Amino acid sequence: MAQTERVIEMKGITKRFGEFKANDNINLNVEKGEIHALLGENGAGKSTLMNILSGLLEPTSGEIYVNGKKAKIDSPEKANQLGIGMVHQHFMLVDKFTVAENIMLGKEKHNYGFMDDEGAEKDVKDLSDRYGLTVDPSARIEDISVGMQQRAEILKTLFRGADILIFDEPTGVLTPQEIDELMDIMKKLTDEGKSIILITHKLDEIKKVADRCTVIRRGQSIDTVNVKNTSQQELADMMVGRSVSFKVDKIASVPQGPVLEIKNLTVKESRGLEAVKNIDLEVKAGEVLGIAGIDGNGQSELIQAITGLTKAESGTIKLDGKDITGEKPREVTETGLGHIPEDRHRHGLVLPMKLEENMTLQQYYQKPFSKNGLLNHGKIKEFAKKLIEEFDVRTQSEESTAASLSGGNQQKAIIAREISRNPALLIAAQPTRGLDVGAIEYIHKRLIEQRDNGKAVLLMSYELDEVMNVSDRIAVMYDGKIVAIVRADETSENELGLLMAGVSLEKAKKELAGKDIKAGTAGAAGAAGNAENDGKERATVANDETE
Amino acid sequence: ACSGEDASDSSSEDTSTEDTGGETSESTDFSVAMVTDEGGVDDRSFNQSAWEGIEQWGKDNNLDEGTGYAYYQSDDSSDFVPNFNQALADGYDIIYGIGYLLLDSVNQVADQNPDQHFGIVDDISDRDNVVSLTFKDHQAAFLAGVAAAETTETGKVGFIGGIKGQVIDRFQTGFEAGVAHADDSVEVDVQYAESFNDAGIGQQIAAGMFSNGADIIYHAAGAVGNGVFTEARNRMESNGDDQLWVIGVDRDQEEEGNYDGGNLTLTSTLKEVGNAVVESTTQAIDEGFPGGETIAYGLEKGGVELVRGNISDDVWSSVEEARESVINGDIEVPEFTYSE
Amino acid sequence: MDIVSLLQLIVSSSLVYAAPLIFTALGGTFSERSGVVNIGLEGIMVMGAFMSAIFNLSFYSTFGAMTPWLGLLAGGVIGILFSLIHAVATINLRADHIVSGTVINLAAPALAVFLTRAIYGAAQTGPLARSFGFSDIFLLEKIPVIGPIFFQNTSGPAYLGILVAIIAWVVLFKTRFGLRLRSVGEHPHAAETLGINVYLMKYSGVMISGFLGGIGGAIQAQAIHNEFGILTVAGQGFIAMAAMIFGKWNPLGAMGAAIFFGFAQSLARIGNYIPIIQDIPGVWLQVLPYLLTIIILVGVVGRSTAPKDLGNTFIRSK
Amino acid sequence: MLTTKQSRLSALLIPILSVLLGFIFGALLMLLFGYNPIDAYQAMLMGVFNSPYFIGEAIRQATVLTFTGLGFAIAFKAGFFNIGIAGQLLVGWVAAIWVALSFPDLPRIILLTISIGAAIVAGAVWAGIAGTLRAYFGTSEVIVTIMLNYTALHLTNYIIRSVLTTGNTTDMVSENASLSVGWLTTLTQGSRINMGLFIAIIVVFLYWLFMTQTTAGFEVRAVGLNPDASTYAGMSAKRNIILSMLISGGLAGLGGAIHGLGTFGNLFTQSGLPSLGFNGIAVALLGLGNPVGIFFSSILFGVLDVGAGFMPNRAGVPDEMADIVIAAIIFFVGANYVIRLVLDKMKSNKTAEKGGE
Ligand SMILES: Nc1ncnc2c1ncn2[C@@H]1O[C@H](COP(=O)(O)OP(=O)(O)OP(=O)(O)O)[C@@H](O)[C@H]1O
Ligand SMILES: Nc1ncnc2c1ncn2[C@@H]1O[C@H](COP(=O)(O)OP(=O)(O)OP(=O)(O)O)[C@@H](O)[C@H]1O
Ligand SMILES: [Mg+2]
Ligand SMILES: [Mg+2]
Repeated sequence: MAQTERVIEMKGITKRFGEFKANDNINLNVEKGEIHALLGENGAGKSTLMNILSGLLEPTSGEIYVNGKKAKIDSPEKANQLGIGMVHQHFMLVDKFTVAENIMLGKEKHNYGFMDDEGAEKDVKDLSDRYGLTVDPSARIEDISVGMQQRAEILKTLFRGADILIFDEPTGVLTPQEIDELMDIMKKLTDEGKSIILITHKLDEIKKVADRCTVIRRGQSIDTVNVKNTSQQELADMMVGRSVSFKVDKIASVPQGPVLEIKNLTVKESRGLEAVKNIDLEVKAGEVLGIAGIDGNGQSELIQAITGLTKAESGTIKLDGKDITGEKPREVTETGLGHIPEDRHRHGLVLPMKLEENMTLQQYYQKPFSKNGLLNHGKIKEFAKKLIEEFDVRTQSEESTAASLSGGNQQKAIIAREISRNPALLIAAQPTRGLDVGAIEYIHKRLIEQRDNGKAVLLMSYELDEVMNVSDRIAVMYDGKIVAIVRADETSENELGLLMAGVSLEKAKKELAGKDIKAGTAGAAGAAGNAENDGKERATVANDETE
Repeated sequence: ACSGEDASDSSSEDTSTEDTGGETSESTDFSVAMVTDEGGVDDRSFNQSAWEGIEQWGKDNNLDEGTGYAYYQSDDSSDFVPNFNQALADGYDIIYGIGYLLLDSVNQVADQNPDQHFGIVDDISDRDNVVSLTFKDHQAAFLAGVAAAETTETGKVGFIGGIKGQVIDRFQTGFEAGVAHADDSVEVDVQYAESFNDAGIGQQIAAGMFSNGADIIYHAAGAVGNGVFTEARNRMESNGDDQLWVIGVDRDQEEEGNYDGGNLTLTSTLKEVGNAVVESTTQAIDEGFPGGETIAYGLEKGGVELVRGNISDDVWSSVEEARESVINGDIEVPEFTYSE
Repeated sequence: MDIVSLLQLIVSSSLVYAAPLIFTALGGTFSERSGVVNIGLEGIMVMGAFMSAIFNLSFYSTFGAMTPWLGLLAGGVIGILFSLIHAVATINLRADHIVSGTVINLAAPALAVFLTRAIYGAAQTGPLARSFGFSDIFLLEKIPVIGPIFFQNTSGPAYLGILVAIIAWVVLFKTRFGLRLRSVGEHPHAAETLGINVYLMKYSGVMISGFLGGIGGAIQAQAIHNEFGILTVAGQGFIAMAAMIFGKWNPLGAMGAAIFFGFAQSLARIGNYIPIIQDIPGVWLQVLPYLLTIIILVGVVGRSTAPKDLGNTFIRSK
Repeated sequence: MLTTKQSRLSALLIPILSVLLGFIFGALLMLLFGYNPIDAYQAMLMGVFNSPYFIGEAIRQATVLTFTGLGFAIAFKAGFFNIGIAGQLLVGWVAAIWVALSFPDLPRIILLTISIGAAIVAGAVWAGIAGTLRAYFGTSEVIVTIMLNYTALHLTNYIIRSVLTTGNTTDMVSENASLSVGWLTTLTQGSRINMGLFIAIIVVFLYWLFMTQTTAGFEVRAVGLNPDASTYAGMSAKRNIILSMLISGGLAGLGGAIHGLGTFGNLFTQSGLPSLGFNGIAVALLGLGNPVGIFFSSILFGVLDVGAGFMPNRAGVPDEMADIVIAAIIFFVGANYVIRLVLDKMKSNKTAEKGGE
């Protein structure tokens, strides 16, 4: 490694937003052919640093060297020219355009200004074949899976001849299978001599693919370490700045009577196809039921039907003994449902409204927040302040807009709102997407606490880690059906992976028994598994309470 | 002021101002103002005609604009009453409201200011301090009808009204009566645009009428008429063999009728609001204010008129004949058909 | 009236009415495809009508029969200049698009009449020197039956509009420029990261809308009103905006909607010569174009989706 | 606390500076064309403020604009562009006059209540059509309200001629349907200022109360800002779309009643849509959507509108100038980002100076 060349050298980068220093004298070196991880808590300044490198932001001070030469990267265009490409955390894709159009945009293939669609699609096809990044060049972005969208994003940078690729939290939106594919792709790219900077909160991913890791804390670079010689524990400690060694204890659950009873439920999705097919499901008080499955197997529709956002085609849903089939969201909520939606910006919050208003979004019309249709602003404020305190939501004030909070804190606000109503059933859909370890652990703790208080929790997540750690029982969905319900402490990621791929339970058990666990990466199912790291080594961090 | 020339030119040779000019040139202490309707003072219609009359009268009497004579422009119907009050504050002796739209406003300020003299054009007020100046538009329209009926080759003529109502109804009634008087086999195709603004609608209606065989259209529809002229012009320019005509309204619309190869404005009916306003002013100065009276200006008083335009000699003599009959009362031109 | 002349009448009077709307709706399409809402179309039309009238009166002696066609350019150019106010306000000064459009609509009639007074001493220009007249469409007019109905003695500007609509469709959906323009209306930040000059694209969209809207106004003045005054453009800009939405922000759709609107108006005015329609009471015929538009929109067209980033202010990261 | 006070100050400062800049822009334009801006503004302002009558008229105009402005604002807050205020005002006007003419002898309080009530209902229904189509079919409210504007115009003219009278102008309503208030009329020397002013003040208060203090207003705001999240939180987006359009149209209809009964006392055929509708958009924008702000910007518009009438005769300046000034003011309101930027810069310079000392 000593003889490798430095492709990127960022020296003393400082970036101020007003008074606030998002990056404070950060140094970062990336070598040719390596995967360099960037680790840090939410808001540590990772995205900011990478936006500077990709020409979207201008540093307040500091220097950047690309391939040994000093560079002034003042536009994304310039970054492109220098061979730097970024795959953004929130995809930068035009939904209505085709994959090929998105990839070509700005460097279009054309004859005298007229688009050469066929030529473009062929070029994209060639490129995708070369790197094994399967995409359908003529498909529209809005019609394809998140994984394919991401591959399109990667192709976009490769198409521009990028040698240095930046991935900002690429796995947050992917299914286990897709994550595995991505890891392979990254490896392949570095084999071709490209360098990769990988931002992620998932330590296991760093361990798996990265060569070196730079840790950033509160805008400062703490250290750059060799991943091979550093344990996940050590990485987590460095990231948070103190020793974090404990894990939330989960006592065995004491399930009681059923809170949610679903019988013969069939739900159609927006295009009229059956997305949930004749499902039976029961969630008991005092248990966390996890729903595992690859995105698009009916999980979202199932939740929408329970919450009253979509009408069930047939079947019945009972909540706390009351038939809520066909009821409106409000009736369902009042019957005893809390709901942490998948997309917090779109469904969870009214971003331009005050935090205090968001905190009472489900209760503003009830006493004591209002009486005879008139709001009681004092009570609302009081309530919001209490929740902010209790759930440690970091904000300037309860009058700040929800938009001004960081993603993690926005999520905490939603969780505070939903848990505080003490619902009989709490549905948590992807509750920790994009959050750092500290925040994740905090949220998991609250979910389990809810369970321990005798409430039912329905957890939907695409991350097997999460499902396995938090749930008591796991229902696996495949093609709109529940293919199996297993106990979390009796299953393995590999078994779940097979189930998620549609393999029946007996078959999966047979297959796993017959094979060495370590080899279990066959097919789609194996994607979910990570044998070297079977979930036990997870670094678990207490809620970050400093300052 | 029987000649139908462009009003601004005709003012220098205006005969009616001569009548008053000599006698009243000393009375510089008398002042006159007018309040326009939404069309504004240069609407090339009755507001403009009224203003040109007043302006000429003021100049003839050596008055200054702003003290001796003035106009107050209304952009909106809610401006009417404030404009009257502004004129009142500025101290004019007679304040005219131009157009029937101002009737209610005139009545209102007349009640509040019983000692002030007002005038209303095109409608009748029953207040004692208001003189009402009405126009026998139906008489001019009658002559237009005669001219149209005598000129048509197809036996079909058209009438396009703006927004339906009493005032335009008078035009329609007179025109239809004129046509029937001259030749009762001639059909009249009557349509309303329900707009005074949208020339596009005027053009569409005119296209329909022409295609349906009419060769002369009389419009009483303000700016909608522009579209009527446009359609006629387009047709004449693409096929000049079949002569089409348009009859203008309120002022001489000869200019609008110019096309490559001639002029298609057959004639125009005039409404000499300027004459009427000046006449009633003169009467007020000479004989006292004719408060509470209604003065109807018809052909006989030069209040309405039909210009010669492009009317052929033969037809013109029929028109002259009809005019005589109307003036001496042999023909009673009906005013309204409105009954439903 | 025989069926052929009735059809010819309906076609030509639909097109006459539609011509200004086609251009203006196309203009709106470009602006909104680049993400800038343009309710200022009405004001832009006013300025286009005003300028073309001045041009027509001033240059007839120089250009003769070509004058109205060149007048379109004059209207288009002033439209561009006026639309720059909207562009600067919404793109650089981060004004709300509705606010800025309202400014255009308030300022244009006042300014145009103010200037007309300054130049002509009256609130209207008086008849123009030369209007468009009818056109026969080259060669197509010779086709039997179809020729007389569609291509003889008809509105030249409308056919130009149809041609421009096709060109606009090609530009928007088949060229590099169009792709970039649309990308800016859908996801400007994505476009920015790919090195596309977002501001330039948005300026282009707004300025094209100024150009086409100005032409729309110029047609209104030179093909229909034959003068400029405060009544020359009275609501056509809003109808054009409706046509743009009706046409789902697609140039061909916008054109179709504009022609549909001309057709509905024509049906209402010519209805008296058509059996059955004859018997419908007048007031219903008058409101027919408007109600028909609503009904078709609800029943047939359904919901239309605007460009995703429409109406938002693009703020460059830095 | 300090920050909210400061932001409140700058919220005031922006319209004020915009108005100033608008006047300055108008002055420059006048100079360019050889007019004397001082004379023009003097004529405008003195014309109004030197006479109780014209103050009364300006307030009367402002009263109606308050309703149309609030009407536009509430739809805007809920995420809709109600371009149909003019048509809704017109149907309100028709309804008020129709009812007033139909029952001329009812006691004043009852007659006024049902006339105004009818106007509110009429305006609400007219806008409600657009709201309902939007809620259930996703039909663009922009198109529907534009189309309904013209429909209202034609229907109004038809009703006047064929139902209410045979001419172009209806009879005057009876004394019992008059909105005039004796002492106000006397105070303003006979202007048409009327009890609409008090209704406007009450409505401004109710609007504020509704939007900030009620659960229904909370829902309207939330749905306007994020319909998806609001649906998740159990609010009905459909209901709120329709509700906000109903209120919007109801306010416009109320404006129509005040205009019809207060300004004119009758109804007449219209050749175009009332400009009060479109000016309501401008008023709402200048008032930054705040009810009190809308009230004051209505007054400014009233003064400019009535004062403009004095410019041609007293200063020789065409009254179109007033509209240009209004447009310029709205422009600066819209471009307040720049004003803010300059203000911030001045502020930070100041604090820097202070810090240096
Ligand atoms: N445009 C901006 N203006 C002001 N502050 C900003 C801006 N962008 C980022 N920040 C602040 O800078 C800090 C670093 O943000 P950044 O997005 O780089 O964090 P991150 O490490 O990527 O976090 P995450 O893990 O959540 O993605 C945050 O505190 C954020 O609030
Ligand atoms: N223009 C800005 N002004 C102030 N703060 C900003 C600005 N832009 C972004 N931020 C802040 O930057 C932080 C990071 O933003 P970002 O969108 O990356 O959120 P995040 O924490 O990464 O959440 P998520 O991962 O869910 O997207 C947030 O705290 C946000 O408030
Ligand atoms: Mg980030
Ligand atoms: Mg993040």
